[in-house]
Amino acid sequence: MWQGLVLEAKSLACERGGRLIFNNLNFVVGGGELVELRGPNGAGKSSLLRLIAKLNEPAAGSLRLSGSAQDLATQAHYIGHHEAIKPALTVKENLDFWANFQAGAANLAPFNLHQLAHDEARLLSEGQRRRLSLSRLVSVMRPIWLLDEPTVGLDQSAVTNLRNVIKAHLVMGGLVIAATHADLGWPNARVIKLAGGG
Amino acid sequence: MDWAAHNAGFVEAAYAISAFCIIALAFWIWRQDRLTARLLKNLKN
Amino acid sequence: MQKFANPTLFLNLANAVLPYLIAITAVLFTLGLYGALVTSPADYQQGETVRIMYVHVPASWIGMFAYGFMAFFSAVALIFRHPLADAAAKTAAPIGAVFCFLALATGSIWGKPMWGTWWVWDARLTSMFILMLLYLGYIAVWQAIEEPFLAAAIARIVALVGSIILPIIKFSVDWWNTLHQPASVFKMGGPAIETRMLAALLTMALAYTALFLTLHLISMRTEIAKRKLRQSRLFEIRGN
Amino acid sequence: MGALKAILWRDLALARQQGGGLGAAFSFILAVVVLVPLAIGPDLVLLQRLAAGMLWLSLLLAVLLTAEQIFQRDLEDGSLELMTMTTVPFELIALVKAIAHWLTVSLPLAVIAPPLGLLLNLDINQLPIFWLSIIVGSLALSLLASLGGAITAGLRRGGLLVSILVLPLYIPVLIFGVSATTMLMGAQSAVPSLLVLLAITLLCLVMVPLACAAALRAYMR
Repeated sequence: MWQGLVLEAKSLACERGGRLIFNNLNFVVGGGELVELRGPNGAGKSSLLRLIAKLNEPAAGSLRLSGSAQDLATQAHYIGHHEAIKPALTVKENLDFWANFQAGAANLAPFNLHQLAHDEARLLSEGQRRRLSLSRLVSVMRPIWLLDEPTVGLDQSAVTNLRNVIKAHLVMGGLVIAATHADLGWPNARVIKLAGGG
Repeated sequence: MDWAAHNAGFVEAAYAISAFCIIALAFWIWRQDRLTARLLKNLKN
Repeated sequence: MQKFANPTLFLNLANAVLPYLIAITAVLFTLGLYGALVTSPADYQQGETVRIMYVHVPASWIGMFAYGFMAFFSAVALIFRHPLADAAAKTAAPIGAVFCFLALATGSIWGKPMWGTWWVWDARLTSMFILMLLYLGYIAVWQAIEEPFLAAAIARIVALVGSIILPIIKFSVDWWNTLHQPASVFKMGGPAIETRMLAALLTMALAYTALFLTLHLISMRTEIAKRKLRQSRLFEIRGN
Repeated sequence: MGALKAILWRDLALARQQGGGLGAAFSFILAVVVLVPLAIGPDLVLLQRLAAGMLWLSLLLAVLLTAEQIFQRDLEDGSLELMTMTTVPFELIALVKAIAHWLTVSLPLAVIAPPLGLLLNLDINQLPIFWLSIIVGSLALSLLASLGGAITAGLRRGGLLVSILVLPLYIPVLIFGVSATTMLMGAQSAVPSLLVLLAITLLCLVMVPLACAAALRAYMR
C-alpha cells in the first residue's frame, strides 16, 4: 500500500526542561521495518517518539519523511501513555470519534473489543483501555506507527493480536517504531539503543 | 466655602503615599538585587 | 537585537549606565518637586489641591507606559524568540502595577475635595482600575506556573491579549461614562494649564520615567542573576 | 470538515452525558434572580432598572464557572495532542470547542434567562431586544471563557486565575450588552449598542482561537 517510504533523522537532538536528553542521533527507517528503541528510563525513548510525531520541537537536527506527499505528523499514529479515552462515552463512540476525526472507519475486531462495543469506557480494565487505544492503528490507515511501550498491561492474547496487526502493517510497507522491552515477534527487527544520561 | 481650610492635608497625603510606595518599591528591588548578587558571588567561588 | 542575546553584554552595559541613570532621576526629581511645590501657582478654583496633579498624572502615565512596554517586549519575545525580552516584560509588570496603584490612590485622594467622595466611577479612574486587574492577571500567571519556559510562553499571550483588549475597554468605559453622566463634570487637570504648571508636570513625568527605567534596569539584573542561579542549581541536582 | 464535525458531535454527546455544567450554570442564574429581589427589596421600579444588568451579570458569571472545563479534560487525557496530528489547523479546533461550549452552556442560558427577567419586572416590550442582545453576547462570553480556559488549561488550580484574566475581557461585552436594553428605557434606539456588541463578538470569533491555540501549544510542548 505504501511504497518507498523513508524516515530519516539527521543529528537529532532533544531537550526537555532545560536538560539535554540526547543529541546527534542519526537513523534511517524504510517501509516494512520494525525498529525497537531500547535504553534505561529517562533515556529519551518517549521523547524521540514525540519528536517524530511533531508533538515536540527538536533542539537540533532534522527529521524528514520522503516517499509521501503529506506532512509527517498527519502520516503517523502516536500511541502513548495517555489513552485519549472519554470514560463517559461507549467504546464504539470513542473509536468512532477518532475514525471520523482522521477519516477512517472504526474497526474493533482486531483487538476483539466488538463484544464491549456498547459498554461505557468507564467500565474498561487497564488492558482493555490499552486495546481500545491501539484500535486506532487499525481504524485509520497511516503508514508510520509510533508505539510507546504498547505491550504494557496487555494479556497474552492481546499481545498476539498486536503482533499480527504489526506484521500485516509491515507487509503492506508501513513502518513501526516502538519503545519496548518485550519481543514484538518480528524476526529482523532493528534495535536503536539510546544511551541515556548523555 | 474656603478651599484652603476645607481640604487641608489632601496634598500632603497624596505626596506621602507616593513617596512611601516609590521608596518601598525601590528598596524591595534593591534588596532583591543585592540578595541575588551575593548568592551568585558565593556560588562562583 | 541578537547582540543583547548573551546577558553578559547587557549586564556590562547596564552596570555602566546605571549610575548616570540614578543621577538623572535624582536631579529630575529635585527639579520636579521644586517646580510642583514651590514655583507653580495654586489653582484659582481648587487652590492647593491641584498640586496632587503632579503625582497623579505622572503615575498614571507610567502605569500605562509600563503596560505598553510589557506588551512590546512580549511581542519581541514572540517574534524574535528573544530570551531577554521575556525578562524585560516580566520585570516591568510589578513596577507598572505599583505606579498604577499610585495613580488610583492619588486619584481618589484628589477626588475627595473635588467630588466629595473617595471614589467616583469616572472614565479615567475606571480604566486605570481595570488596567490594575490586567497587571494582577499578568503577574499571577508568572506566579502560577513553575516551569520558566512555559510561564514565559503563557505570559506573552496574556500581555498581548491585554494590549489588544485595552483600547476596547477604554472606548467602552468612556462611552459608558458619557451614558451615565456623573452630576458634576470637573476636568481632572483643571480648565487651563499655566506654563509653569505644565513645566512642573513635564519635569515630574520625566522624573517618573527615569525612575521607571532605573528600577527596571536593576530588576533585569536581578532576573538574569536568578536565571543563572536556577541553571546552576539544576546543574548540581543532575550532576551531568 | 469532517474532523470539525466529529469534535462538535463528541463534545455535544459528552455534554448531554455529563450535563456539561449547564445544570450548575442554570442553578446559578436561578439563585441570582431569586436572591436579588430579596437582597434589594421588592421595589418594582428599582428592580426594573436593575433587571437587565443583573441578568447579564449572572449569565456572565455562570459562563465563567464552566470556563475551566473547556480544554482541561482534553489536554489531560491526551486527545488534544492527537488532534494536532491532522491537516486541520489547530486554531479551528480551538474555535469548534468554544462553539461546542456555547451551544451546550451559554446559548441555553441566554435563551432561558430573559423569561426569568419577568421575575425582576423586566418590561415586556424590552424583552425582544434584551433576548437578542443576550444571545449575541453569549457567543462572545463563551469565546472569552474558552480563552481563559486555554490559558489555565495546564494548571492544577487555575480557577482563581481564570476569573482574574477573563473579567477584564468581559467588560466591553457587559457594557454594550446591558446598554442595549437600558437605552430602550430612555426611549433611545438600542441599535448602536447592538451593533457594537456584534462587532466585539465577531472580533472575538477571529482573535480568540489564535490566542487559545498558542496557549494550548505552549502546554503541549
